Amino acid sequence: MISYRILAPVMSLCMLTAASTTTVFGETDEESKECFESRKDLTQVQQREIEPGVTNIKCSPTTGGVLFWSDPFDGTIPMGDMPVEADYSHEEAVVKPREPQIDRNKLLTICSMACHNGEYVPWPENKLARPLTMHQDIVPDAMQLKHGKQAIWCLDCHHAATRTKLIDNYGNEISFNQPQILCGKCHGQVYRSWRDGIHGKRIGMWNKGGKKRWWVCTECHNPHDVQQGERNSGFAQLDPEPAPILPKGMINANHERGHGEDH
Amino acid sequence: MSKQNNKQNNKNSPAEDVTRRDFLRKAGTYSAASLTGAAMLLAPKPARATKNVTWAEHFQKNYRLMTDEEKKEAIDRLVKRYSEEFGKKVSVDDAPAMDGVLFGYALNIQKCIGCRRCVKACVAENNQSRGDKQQIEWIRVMRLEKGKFSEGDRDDGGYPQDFGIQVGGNAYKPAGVVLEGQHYYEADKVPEKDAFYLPMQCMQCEKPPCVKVCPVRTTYRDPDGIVVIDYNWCIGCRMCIGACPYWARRFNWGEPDLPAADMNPDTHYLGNRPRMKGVVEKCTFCIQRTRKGRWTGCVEVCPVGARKLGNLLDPESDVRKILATKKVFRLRADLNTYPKFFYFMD
Amino acid sequence: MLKRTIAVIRQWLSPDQDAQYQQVAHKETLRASRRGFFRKAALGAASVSGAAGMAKVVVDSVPHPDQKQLYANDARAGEQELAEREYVLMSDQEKREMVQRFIDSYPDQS
Amino acid sequence: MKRFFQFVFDFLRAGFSGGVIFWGWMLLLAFFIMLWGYGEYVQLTNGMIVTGLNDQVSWGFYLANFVFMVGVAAAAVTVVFPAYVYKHKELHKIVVLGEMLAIAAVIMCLLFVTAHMGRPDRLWHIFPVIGIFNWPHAMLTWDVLVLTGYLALNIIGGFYYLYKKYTGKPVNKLFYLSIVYIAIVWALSIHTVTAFLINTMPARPMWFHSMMPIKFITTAFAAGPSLIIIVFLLVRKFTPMQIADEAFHLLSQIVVWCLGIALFLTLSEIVTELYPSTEHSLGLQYLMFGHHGLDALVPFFWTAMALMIGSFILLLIPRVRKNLLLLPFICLAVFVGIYIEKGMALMIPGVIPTPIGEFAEYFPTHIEFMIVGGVWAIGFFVLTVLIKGAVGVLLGDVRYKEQASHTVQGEQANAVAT
Repeated sequence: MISYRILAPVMSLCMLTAASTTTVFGETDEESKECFESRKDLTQVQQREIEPGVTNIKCSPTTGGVLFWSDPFDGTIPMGDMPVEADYSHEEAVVKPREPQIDRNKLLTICSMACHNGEYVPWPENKLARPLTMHQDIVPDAMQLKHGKQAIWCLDCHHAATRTKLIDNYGNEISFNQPQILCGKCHGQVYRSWRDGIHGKRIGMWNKGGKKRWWVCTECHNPHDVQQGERNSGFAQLDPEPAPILPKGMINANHERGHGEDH
Repeated sequence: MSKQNNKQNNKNSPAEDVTRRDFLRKAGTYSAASLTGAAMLLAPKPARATKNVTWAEHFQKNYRLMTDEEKKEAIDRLVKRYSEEFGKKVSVDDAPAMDGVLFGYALNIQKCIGCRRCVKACVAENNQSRGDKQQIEWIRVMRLEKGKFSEGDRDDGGYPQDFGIQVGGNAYKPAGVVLEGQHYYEADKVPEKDAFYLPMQCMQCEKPPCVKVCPVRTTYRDPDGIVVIDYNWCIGCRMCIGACPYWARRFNWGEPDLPAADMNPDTHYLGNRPRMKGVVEKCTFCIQRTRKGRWTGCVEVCPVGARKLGNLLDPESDVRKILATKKVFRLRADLNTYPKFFYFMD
Repeated sequence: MLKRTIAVIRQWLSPDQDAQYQQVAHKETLRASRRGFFRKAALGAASVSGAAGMAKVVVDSVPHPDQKQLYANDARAGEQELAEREYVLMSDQEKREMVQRFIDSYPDQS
Repeated sequence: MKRFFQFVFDFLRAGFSGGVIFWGWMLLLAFFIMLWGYGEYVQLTNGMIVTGLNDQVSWGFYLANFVFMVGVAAAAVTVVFPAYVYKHKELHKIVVLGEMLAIAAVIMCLLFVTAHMGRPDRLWHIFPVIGIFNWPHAMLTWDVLVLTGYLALNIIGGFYYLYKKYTGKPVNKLFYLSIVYIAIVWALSIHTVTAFLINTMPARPMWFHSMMPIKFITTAFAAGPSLIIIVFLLVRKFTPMQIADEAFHLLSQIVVWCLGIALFLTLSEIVTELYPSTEHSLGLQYLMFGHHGLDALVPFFWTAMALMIGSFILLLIPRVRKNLLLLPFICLAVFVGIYIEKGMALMIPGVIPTPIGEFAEYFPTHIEFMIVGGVWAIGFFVLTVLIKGAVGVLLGDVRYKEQASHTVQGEQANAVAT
């Protein structure tokens, strides 16, 4: 029994390494370009040719951000039901599944299988914060979680037993593909304006009744640090696209820098 | 021009000017050089959209006055020409305005992080000229500094200009929007802590001053509220550039530089079809998309979802909801052009 | 109601006096159980308010978390800045009228 | 009809005849006209990218010259008006020369506008019937109307008078005077409309004030007569045409008063803009003091002011004003000062900063200089020919003879010119 307890995680870890290495090699072999939609590294898209000379996306050569979707609904799944009646119930609403992004290489599945199986790491008894022995790398400030002004902690959102799922207040499982159900529990106002299309982002057809791809919370915000520190913009910093070329006759734009100082 | 010529001459001269002896002696070097030169010549060059303009195209009527047949002829001509020049199947749409639609645009100024992705996406979508010689961008993002004009600074620092006498208090407090910011900011990462950003583009005014000043009515307002330009009718007088209070119009100073590979083949006659030199162009709310029901390029790529487009006649649309519930302002509202581009705050 | 509250307080302050008072006032009509209930209620109320007060003192004495300050400083900074720049916000009426104007003039213009 | 062709032929013959100085002058002009041809060719083939213009500064050197030349064209009225309204005898004799100047100036205006256009090959779009003429909405269509109308009025009026003089028949006073009076009002209209062209755009606050038309007219009536004085002095020197001193005195008086009013208006504008110093004054501030190191226009502005104020003070002194040796140089100073002040110093800060506050500096390229210089050369070329022809007719040297042989006339004209 003891031996099995030790063996299982080791084996899983081997599986994990194998899985990750194969994907890494796979990527290099294809030599395809990977771009990000909104959050760098967490909203990745592969660029590929869909017709001769036409790619599914166009990417910025400088920052790698997606500039153009040939098909805005590429790789999406139906958004699923929402607890409240809203506009989208009359329209086709799709989302891009978050699981492949968060759970690239199926790591989370392995987590559940290997360690967080209730045996190797026992089920936590409550949601209180406690010192973490591992995973400080995943969420660096886990002990002073930026989200929720330190009133919440990992297991308020993450499922204690099923690591591939989130939970709501009642302990029901929520898919990573539908974080809005979880976020909406606290951020009701934002949730409502998101549902109305005022907050957040949708792409596809603007017209009433047209198909829309809805962007879910975690496609733009980092749930572990929504405010993003002192800048408090709600968004992680990105590389900006290059500035426009200076007009003819101008050597630099120094004249517009340093306003206020020389007054 | 002569400079450019000289440059080109210099580039070509090693292959042309060599004497026979030199040629024999340095054959190896030069053959390599000329091979690269030939490669450069053969390499796909930016297509010239006005290479094969026919007389028929040159003498066609103003788009608005064309009959349906004439429109079809004009579009067929363009499809043929563009497809040849860009080496791909180009479609030129002539979709008229949808019934019961009036486009309005809203931008959340608190959300904008100044990443300029909308600017580049617009270029990718709308076939603007790019490159070092002539870069046309329809969207301009301005970086405004926070806190430079705080109340305290004004009181203590006195008059910001060198001349004049400060008479105390807030005598200098400017009224309305002072668009004094950086157009050419180069940040490592955005958003910066001490800045916010103000993107600007064509506001599709209900009473567009640019339309009024056009001497040949090549630019006009379509029923869905989009101000469009018939590029084939524009005489390039640039009155509209002078009249636009939002600096939204751009001019093709030279032949547009549009690489065939990057060309977006999905075009509209009044929108993103390749332009020729000497005509004015501007944002059309991606008419080739919006008239088919799709969101504009800038709305789709904004990584923070700050941009919203909707039908002002539909009370359920995003824009109407924003107008109803948010704090909204317009730039230069005092000029009474009724811009349909709204900035809002949460 | 006020009388009764005062009675409760008196009762809590001096149970003996209270007894006298009660006797005088109500001629031994109050039963022991009822008296006990009042006493309990009084004690409960006092302890609750006391605890609340204590909690308030404790909470107030604790320095504000950084986050709160940050929020005050930064979350409103944008708004404040925008207000200082005096973007002229549209009033509700202005917005309504503008939209109405758009709607009214829709079919006419072209 | 034959008589009319004879007139055209004789007029041109008289215009194109002269001595060494004349041909040297014409050759010099021809050289610049060739440069113009080259510049136009380069600009037409490559687009306006060969100019220093860009989206920030989309109106530049061409339009600056255009605005100035409209003023010069309008200024012909300073000769015509006193001659006919106040029956000024001396000016009456030379009024046709003023009209010739107007013709040359309007031709220059049209060439400048053509050079400014991005697609001159589509110019026909603006013609009524075959194109669309957005009248009365677009101010530019008004400008086209008044300019072509003014050109027509001057050609008809001037050449009608010369033709009658040439044939020796009496002038139909009703016809001629009505043309003259219409032209007087029209001259004011061309400059007013040109002012409206740029001051009806709230997007450009520096131009957006109602003082623009009157300022245009006063500067035009200072710069125009200055040029006329110089031209008339040259005419007096190089042709047997008699122009009385009195005419110059009247013209120099017009110059000094209009210059004074122009300076006053400029001062008013500066005070009005700079006292409150709103963002609407950024253009003027840029012009006068530069903006964070961008100060290409600053020396030009102060030079122009110095020239204008200096010559104004000099012209106020009657003895200086009446000194016909000194006068042309002062007039040149006025002309140059106003050329700067009303040309580049008006056009460029109007578009800088852009409506959204961007500053950019503008430097005309050599192509622009070639074209502008060439158009000036064309203007002087036309003016020389017209004035020589007109002088010939006015002096009676060129006149219609039933059986005259052309050679005799030609020799006569030659004799006259040399």
